[in-house]
Amino acid sequence: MALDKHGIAKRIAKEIKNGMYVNLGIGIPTLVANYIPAGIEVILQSENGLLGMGPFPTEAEVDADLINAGKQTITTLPGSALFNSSESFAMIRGGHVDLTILGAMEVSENGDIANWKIPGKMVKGMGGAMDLVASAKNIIVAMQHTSRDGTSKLLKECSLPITGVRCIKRIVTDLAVLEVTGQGFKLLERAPGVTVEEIKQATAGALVIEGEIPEIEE
Amino acid sequence: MALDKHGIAKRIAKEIKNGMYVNLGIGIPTLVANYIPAGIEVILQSENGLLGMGPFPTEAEVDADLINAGKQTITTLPGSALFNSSESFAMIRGGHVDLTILGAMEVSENGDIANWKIPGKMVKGMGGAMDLVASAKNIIVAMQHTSRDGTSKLLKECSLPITGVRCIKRIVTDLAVLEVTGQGFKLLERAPGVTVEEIKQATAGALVIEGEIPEIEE
Amino acid sequence: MINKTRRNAEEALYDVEDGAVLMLGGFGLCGIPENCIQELLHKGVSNLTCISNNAGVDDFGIGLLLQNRQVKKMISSYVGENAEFERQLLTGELEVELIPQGTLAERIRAGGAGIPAFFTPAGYGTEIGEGKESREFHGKMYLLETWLKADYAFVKAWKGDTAGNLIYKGTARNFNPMMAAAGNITIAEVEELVPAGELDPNMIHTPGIYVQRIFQGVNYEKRIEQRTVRPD
Amino acid sequence: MINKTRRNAEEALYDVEDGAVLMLGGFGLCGIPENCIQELLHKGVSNLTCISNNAGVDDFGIGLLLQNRQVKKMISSYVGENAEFERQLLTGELEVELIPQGTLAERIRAGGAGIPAFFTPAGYGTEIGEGKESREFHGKMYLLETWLKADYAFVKAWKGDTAGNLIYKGTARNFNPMMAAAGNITIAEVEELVPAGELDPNMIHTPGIYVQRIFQGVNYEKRIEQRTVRPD
Repeated sequence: MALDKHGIAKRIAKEIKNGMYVNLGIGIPTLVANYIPAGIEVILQSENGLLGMGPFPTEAEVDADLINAGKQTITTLPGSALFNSSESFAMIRGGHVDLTILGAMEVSENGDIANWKIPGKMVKGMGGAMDLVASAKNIIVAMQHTSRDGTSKLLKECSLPITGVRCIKRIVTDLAVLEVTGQGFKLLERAPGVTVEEIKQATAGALVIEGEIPEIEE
Repeated sequence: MALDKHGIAKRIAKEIKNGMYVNLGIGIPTLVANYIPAGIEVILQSENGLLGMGPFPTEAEVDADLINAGKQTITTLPGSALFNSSESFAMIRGGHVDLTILGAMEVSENGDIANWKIPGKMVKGMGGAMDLVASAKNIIVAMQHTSRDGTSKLLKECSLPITGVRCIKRIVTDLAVLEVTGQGFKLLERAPGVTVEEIKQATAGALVIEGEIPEIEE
Repeated sequence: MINKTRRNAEEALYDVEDGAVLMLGGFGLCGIPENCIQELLHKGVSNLTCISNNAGVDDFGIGLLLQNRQVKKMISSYVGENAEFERQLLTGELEVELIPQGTLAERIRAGGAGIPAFFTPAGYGTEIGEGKESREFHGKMYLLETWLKADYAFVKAWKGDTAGNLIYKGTARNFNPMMAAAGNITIAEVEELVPAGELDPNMIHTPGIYVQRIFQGVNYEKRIEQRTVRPD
Repeated sequence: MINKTRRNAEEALYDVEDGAVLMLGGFGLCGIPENCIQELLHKGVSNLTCISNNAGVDDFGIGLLLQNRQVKKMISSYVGENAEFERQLLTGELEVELIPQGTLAERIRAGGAGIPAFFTPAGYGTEIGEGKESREFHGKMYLLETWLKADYAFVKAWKGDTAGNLIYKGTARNFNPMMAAAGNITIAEVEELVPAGELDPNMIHTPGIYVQRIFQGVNYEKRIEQRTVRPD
C-alpha cells in the first residue's frame, strides 16, 4: 500500500543522524520533526533567522515576533540562536546546514527539481527554495510519485520551470525511496506491498533496478 | 612659520562638521580628536570594531578587550556600538564613514597616495589603509610637505608603491592646505608666515595658485 | 552623540516623494515597519518601488499600499497570500521582480557593504540565471549578482537609542539589519526609544551609523499570519 | 542540543596535523585564542599556514609559533612589532601574503558564507591588484577577490554554551566571528562555558552551527600592546 504523508515523513526521519542541522520545508517536510527517532537530536534551522526551532507555543507563549519560515508561531529551545536573513543564508550557502528536506512538483533523472512555478498560474515566488537546493550539502525530496491523474512526477526532464539543477540525491515518495545516480533513479526501497512493476509504471524517467528491492521498514 | 604636528591637527579639525562619523589614522590624525571645536560632535570609528571611541581609560578602567586600531587601550561612550571586522569594513566600504583622516609618505598631483611600503625596508603591511583610501567618501591627508632632506612629498607621480589611486582630495601639511584638482595641487591656504614661493619650492608636482592665498587662521 | 530622534512617523518621513525606491523590513508580517507604512498611506505617495521579502496580506502591511495603488513595482522573494496583489499583477498594473530569498538578502547586504557584485549558486541553470554572467569555481556553477540600494530604508526594531543603535527581538530581525545599511536615508521605528548609553554596546544589532532618523512607534498590531499553538 | 564540549585545548586540538591551514582570531593581541596557541606549541605541529590579521609579538600570540619555527606561511594585513618574524622573512624561512584588512575580513566572511568571489575597491591600481580581474561598476574600479577557508579556525570568545553559541566582549570580537564560519573544523575557547539555555538567543554573536568543539580556556594573560591611560 502506498505511504500516506505521515509514512513519507516517517521514512525520511530515518535518514537523520544525531547532531544534524536540518532545514525543513513546508508541507510533508514539516511533519518529519514528529518522527525523529528517540535518542536522535537534530537542530532545526528556519531560514527566517532561527537555529534551534522548538515546538509550537502554548496559548500563553504565543509571540508575534517569533515565527518560522512558514509564518507559524513557534518557540525557541535551550541553545537556540537568532540572526538576520543574510546570516541565515550564509549558513545555508556556506554548507553549514547538514540536510535540507523539501517538497517537489517534479524531479528529473539527473537531479533537477521543479517546485516553484506553474506557467499560467499565479506565481508566488521561490522564497528560499533556490538558495536551499543550490547550496545544501544533502537534500531529500518528499513528494508524491504521481499526480492525481497518474502522471509521473519523476521524469526524464522536468516540464515545469526548474528550481535547481542536478542537486537532488534522494527522493522519498508514497511508493518508493530512490537515489539519483548517473544512470537515473535507482530504486532503493518500495512501500509495503507496492511492486517493482507498479513503481516502474509510475516512473517516467529511467529507473534503475538492481537485485532484490526491500520494502520500507516500519 | 611651518605648523607643527599639533598645528596640522588643529587645522584639520576645522574640516569636521557636526555629527560626522570619522576614522582617524595613527600619528597626526589621532591628535585631531584633541582639537574638535566646542559644539561639534563627532563619532569616531575604529576599524577593529568600534563606533563611538572614547578617551583613554583611567588606570582603573583599563580593559585588555577594548583597544583601538593602534592597539591602544580606549573606552566606549554612551551610544557606542561594537561589531566584527567584516561589519567594520562594510561601514567603510559602503561609504557610511563621512571622513577619513590619515597620514601619507607621498601624494601625487592626481590624488594617488603612498603610505604603506618602502621597497628594501621591512614591509609591515597595509592594515586597513587600502580599504580606507579606496572607499572613503572624503579623505584628508595629514603629512609633512617635504622629507627631512627637503625632498618634496607632493609629487607629479608617487615614487613609492601606492596605497590607492586618485582618492585624495585634500591635504594639510606643515606648510599649506591644498586641494587635489584635475590640474594639480591647488593651494588654498598657507601656514602663517610661509610664502607662496616657499610652498612652490617645496612642491614637486604641479601647484595651482589662483589669486591671494590666505594664511591659515588660528 | 548626535540625537537622531524624530517625534513620529510624519516627521521622520517628511521628504519621501513619489517614485521613491524603498526597502521595508520584515518577513511575512513579522518585524514590519507598521508606523512607516501607515504614514506612507497617509502621505499618499505613489509610483513606489518596494523592496521587501514579502508583500503583506490584503489588509495589512505592504498589502495596504497595494490596495491604495501606491506601488509601481515589488522586488520580493515570495508574494503569496494577497488577492489584490494577484489582481494588479494579472492586469499589468503592478510590476514584480522575484529574487531568491538568500540572493535578495545578500544583494541588500552588498548594497550596504559597498560590494557591487558577488557570485552565488542560487538560481544557476534556472530562468533566474537568464542573461546573467555565470562562472565556475571549484567545480560548481555560480551567478554574478549585483548590489541593491534604496532611497529610503524603513526598519522596525525592538529597542533603539537616540544615536540610532538598534536591537531586534526574535525572528523580527530578518531583513531589517541589512536594509538599515542599504538605505540612503534609513528610518528606524522602535517599540522603545531610550537615551544613548542605555543599550549595551556589545549587544547592538544595527550600529547607529546606518540610521539617519529614529522614532518610537505607536499602536503596534503585530498581526500573526499563522497562529499555531499546542495544548498547554 | 548536542554537547560540543571538550575538556581542554589538548582534547579539542587532538587531530591538528603538520601542514594544516589555520585561522586564528584576534586583532593585535586582543581576542586571540591563547589556549589554542599554547596547545599548538605543545603539539609542535609544523609547516602551518596561519591566516590571522596580525602575527603577534616576539614572545606572545602567534609570535610564539614563529619562534618555534612552526609556521610556513602567514596571511595577514599587518605584521609589525615582531623581530623574529622579520628575521625569518628576510632569510626566506617564512612566506608572507599581505592582504588589505577589509579584504581579508570579507574574504573570510565569504568563505563561511559560500560566496566564492566578490568585487571590492581596496587595492585597485596598486600592486595588490596585479594579476587580478578588475571591473568597473557605476564609474568606479573594483578587484575580484576570492573566498578564504581553513582546515581549522581557532576563535576566542567571552562566553559560550555547550551548543557552541558564542558571545564576544569589546573589540575582542574582531575577526573571530567570520573565522568561526570559515573553518572546516572550528574550535572555540571561551572564558566562561555555560549550559545551553543560559545565553539569550537574541544576543548570540556566533550561532553554534559554526562551532564544532568548545572548551573553557585557562590562565588568560590578555597582554596589552599599548597601555595608554589618562589621569584619574
